[in-house]
Amino acid sequence: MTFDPHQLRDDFPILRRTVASGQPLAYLDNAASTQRPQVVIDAMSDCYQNYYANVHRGIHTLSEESTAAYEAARVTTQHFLNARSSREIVFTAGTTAGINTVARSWGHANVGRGDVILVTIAEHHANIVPWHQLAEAVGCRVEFLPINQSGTIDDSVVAQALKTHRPKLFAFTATSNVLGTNFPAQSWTEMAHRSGAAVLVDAAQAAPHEVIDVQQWDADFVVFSGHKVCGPTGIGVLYAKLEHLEAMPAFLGGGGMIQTVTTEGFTATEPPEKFEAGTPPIAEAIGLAEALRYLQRVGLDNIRQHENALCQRADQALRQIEGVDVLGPMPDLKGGIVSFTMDRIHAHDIAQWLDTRGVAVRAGHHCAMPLHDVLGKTASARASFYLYNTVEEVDRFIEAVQEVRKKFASKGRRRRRPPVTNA
Amino acid sequence: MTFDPHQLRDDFPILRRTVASGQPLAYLDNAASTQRPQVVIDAMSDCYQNYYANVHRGIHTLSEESTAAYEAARVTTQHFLNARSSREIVFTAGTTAGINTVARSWGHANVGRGDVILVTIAEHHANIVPWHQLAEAVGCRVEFLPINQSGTIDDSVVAQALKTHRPKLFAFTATSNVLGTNFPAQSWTEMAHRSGAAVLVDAAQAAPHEVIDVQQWDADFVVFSGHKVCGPTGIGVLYAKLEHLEAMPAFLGGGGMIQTVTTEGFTATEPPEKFEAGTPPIAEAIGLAEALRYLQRVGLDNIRQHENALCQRADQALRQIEGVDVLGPMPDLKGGIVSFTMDRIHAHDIAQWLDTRGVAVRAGHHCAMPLHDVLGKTASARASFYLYNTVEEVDRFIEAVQEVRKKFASKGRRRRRPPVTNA
Amino acid sequence: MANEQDIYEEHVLDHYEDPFHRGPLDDATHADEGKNPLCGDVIQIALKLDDEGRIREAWFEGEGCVISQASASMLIEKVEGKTVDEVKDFSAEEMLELFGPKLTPNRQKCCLLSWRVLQSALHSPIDGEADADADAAGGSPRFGGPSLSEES
Amino acid sequence: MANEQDIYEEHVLDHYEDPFHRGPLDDATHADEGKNPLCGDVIQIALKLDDEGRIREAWFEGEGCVISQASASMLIEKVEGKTVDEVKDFSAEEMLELFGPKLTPNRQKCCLLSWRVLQSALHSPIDGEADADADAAGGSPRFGGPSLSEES
Ligand SMILES: Cc1ncc(COP(=O)(O)O)c(C=O)c1O
Ligand SMILES: Cc1ncc(COP(=O)(O)O)c(C=O)c1O
Repeated sequence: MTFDPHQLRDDFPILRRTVASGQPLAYLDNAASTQRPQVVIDAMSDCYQNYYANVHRGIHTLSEESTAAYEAARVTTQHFLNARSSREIVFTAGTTAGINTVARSWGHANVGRGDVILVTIAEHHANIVPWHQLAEAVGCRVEFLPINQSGTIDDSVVAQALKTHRPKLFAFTATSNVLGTNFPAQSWTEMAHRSGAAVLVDAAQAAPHEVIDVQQWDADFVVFSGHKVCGPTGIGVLYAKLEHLEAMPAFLGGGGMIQTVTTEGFTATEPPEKFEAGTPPIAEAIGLAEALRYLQRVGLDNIRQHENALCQRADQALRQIEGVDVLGPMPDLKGGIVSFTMDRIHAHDIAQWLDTRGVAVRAGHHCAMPLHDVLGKTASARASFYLYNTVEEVDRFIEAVQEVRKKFASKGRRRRRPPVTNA
Repeated sequence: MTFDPHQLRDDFPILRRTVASGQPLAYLDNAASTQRPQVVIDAMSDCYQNYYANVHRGIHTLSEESTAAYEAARVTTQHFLNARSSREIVFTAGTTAGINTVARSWGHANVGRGDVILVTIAEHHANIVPWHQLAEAVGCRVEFLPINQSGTIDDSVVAQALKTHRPKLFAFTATSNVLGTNFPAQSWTEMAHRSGAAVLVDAAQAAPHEVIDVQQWDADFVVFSGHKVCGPTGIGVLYAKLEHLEAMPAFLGGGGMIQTVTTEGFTATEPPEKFEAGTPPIAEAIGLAEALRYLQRVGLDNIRQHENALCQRADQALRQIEGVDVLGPMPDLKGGIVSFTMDRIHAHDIAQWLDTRGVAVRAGHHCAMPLHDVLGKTASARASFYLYNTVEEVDRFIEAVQEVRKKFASKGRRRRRPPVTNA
Repeated sequence: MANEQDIYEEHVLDHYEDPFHRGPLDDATHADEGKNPLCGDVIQIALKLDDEGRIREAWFEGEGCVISQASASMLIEKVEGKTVDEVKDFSAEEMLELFGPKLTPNRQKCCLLSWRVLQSALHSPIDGEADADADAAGGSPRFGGPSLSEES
Repeated sequence: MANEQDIYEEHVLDHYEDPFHRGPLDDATHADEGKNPLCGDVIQIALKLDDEGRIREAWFEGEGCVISQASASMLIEKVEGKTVDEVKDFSAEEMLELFGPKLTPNRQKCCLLSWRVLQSALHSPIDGEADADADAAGGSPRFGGPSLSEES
């Protein structure tokens, strides 16, 4: 299958629309959330229209069928990550829910006063706040790896921090959602394991764009979200090594995660159900599996290459615009994300103006306040690419940014006196 | 609008199908999960096809549109429950997630060693296990209100328990998912408040079937699930009085629930966002709002009346079948749920046989093991009705139960000798 | 999908009503018990092994659905006289075949309950600790399909 | 939906580039500061109230997007000379009207930031505690639309 983004666009109904200003949509906000191909929407509709029932628990035809589809989605996810067993796949509400599960269950059981959780300064709040909460609860500390001038982190800095802090857990993102930097999941995991730390990889920005092999990474925990891989909202995946899931105490309590309940107490069942209390996101799991199959058909290597080409083009053009400061490393060290600021122009004004041109980008701190603090920025604008974006869209983006400069440049404007009122 | 279940059935595509045996589907498993009308499926597809983006956080057209739709869903839910403010509506992953949020956030902040959480013996595991977990964490006790012979609980028993235990929280279901018993949410809440207890009402089985007015109930917390009100999986609602949401510590940590994050710590934002860490179930909220509007168009009073008529018919007919034991109170005291057992025939064999006749019922402990323990049953079969069920379906159900008796009655059968093998 | 009408074929109901070796075994050398939380099925199996590792006698007791009880009867009838190694080699697939009617994944759990208990009973001598390798396997062997979670 | 091109009409950019009373106010009697976590906008407002409860002087400082800064300039220009009661009566809707171009809900937060800060500044005398009724209202008045949560 040859990779043609123009052709792939046909799979995504939303890409045909125009925005408020009447311009055709150029959706460059994929790091916040991706769009869905019709096959994913259809898979969920099909479930609801043809075989939906609650899972696991019934023996009538519909329940058997939906249970089979739900469990097949687990197996699809297992294969997507190359996990050893489908029992290592826990469906959660999203990346955030997954990390919180690890913090509350594994964290409370394994981390104590004075222990250290090591993260990078480039983490999304989802991989910071749960550790702050753990610190509040058990008295551990959260230590942050700094980034260097070029927006990356040297292995030697990681090695030194592992040696100094002897962390219980090293939790890092495989791809920064602001800088786009790819951190080396496999080698950092190996380093961490050698120093005795467990490893959580936040793959929210990696899963959409690269082949993940959790056995090769060897990380203890890997999390990602459905809505960032062309799948539905309301679902995410927590991969954990089976030995962890078996040893960890249950997190949320309720139906589905128990073996027995009495008036005196309860016993938890086996993973993965142990961590799936309540009616799970059934249609969402089925939609997610369809999305993963779609990405595999298109080919994650193709996607990565394509995005990188777009990123290169955008990066180079942006650097030529006066007053633009591109954050993070050069394109060869990052995924399809370009964040930037413009001298004396607020990121939100950039995004707002781009919207008039049909170009959808994010602006703000992108849930990465500590990173923006060290970069000395309150906010940045971010364009993020995906399989359906085109060279033409990148060019429209660049053109609109050039307009921004002209529009907001100081022109010696004078405020007009207000009309005199008689009040 | 006159209420006609035959006509309403046309709204639900799945009801046209047949089951494995070739018989047309009679879906009587509504207490486990309901089906969705096409308008709900369409509302979600429409979101994904026409205006989806991540919410709250972007200023481009799609993000503005999906934020507006997401917040409109919150307002629809507010009105459905007659809450004072949409800020009292927290979208969660389901009833189970809602109760766990209260247990972990409000519970950890307000309940201590020796304190009591009062529940009924008829609770779903979702309203038992989180309190057992709280007990483990903080040293409180969970006390259970017993049911009487007729499957209800006298007010005097509630009053006595409130006096004896002085619970911090009284958590009860508005409708038992096994017995069908309706517990009086408003008067029990008043009694509990007078004795100084906060109140959580599990409305998972009430919200689909009756008009709920949280201001009239005056309960502190009310929870329900999307998938039981013709809405999608992956979403539920936690209503809490604003004063509680403001005072409660945050639960899950991540993006969206913070005001600021630094390397040192974080501050939480205002409710409801404070309790919606991470990308929320966006399409699901939009689907849920459509489902609530659908139910309101049909009329919850109509639904309740209709179900009760079906329940009466089923109840009466079942009681005439030899060996059948109907659990719970007489139909006038309950919602559209009939659970029963048959002498010497396992509930799963009943359900399996009924499936051959196209009749989908549940069998098991229905996530209510403590209740089955006091009833002296390991499992029961349950038929539960909804707006699209018909008198004809009830009759098919009864006929199939009669067949079960014949099929599994002792007939003096003899095991045949196995063929002699030469191994 | 299986046609469930066939599940309750006469052969199955015969075993249900007239089970093989249902009852206690006083001089058992090995025994174990298991539950299927899905149905609340319970099966106890008691074995008398001789010195050559052969099952001289096998009995079961239990409560539950037709499938769990009838399949237990079939299994017990089948394994009497077999060696421990032969029983260990007897796979979940063979158990499902022995039962006969095709089962949906949920009902397979009912059918495999006695098979699961038999496998762990082999590792559970009556006065003594469980074998090391049974412990390593988490007490009971695993099989495919959704795991044994509860229903609602 | 608003046509965003209009948001940046000349009138707005004029206020942005040549703001009214942007700077410190040395002898302020009331002051407060507020943030819009959505944009990272910051606005400080300092007031000098006279004995009759009239705003003699109003100044603002801040940083942020065009909308937050231009709207602050417009508001400060508008309220100088008004009484405290008049300012309290000045609603969020009137603020949006004063700004002019129609704003989407998210950008309304930017526009209403200075209005919010002004309202709370009225309750924040410079040497003294915040008024009781401001405390009761949670420090700052609420307005419609999605609350001020962060973005990503
Ligand atoms: C009374 C009651 N409470 C709680 C639940 C749990 O709801 P969910 O599985 O949607 O979290 C259910 C349904 O299973 C229920 O019937
Ligand atoms: C790196 C990273 N981690 C975590 C998250 C949180 O994901 P979610 O909001 O789906 O829980 C995001 C996306 O917002 C992200 O980019």
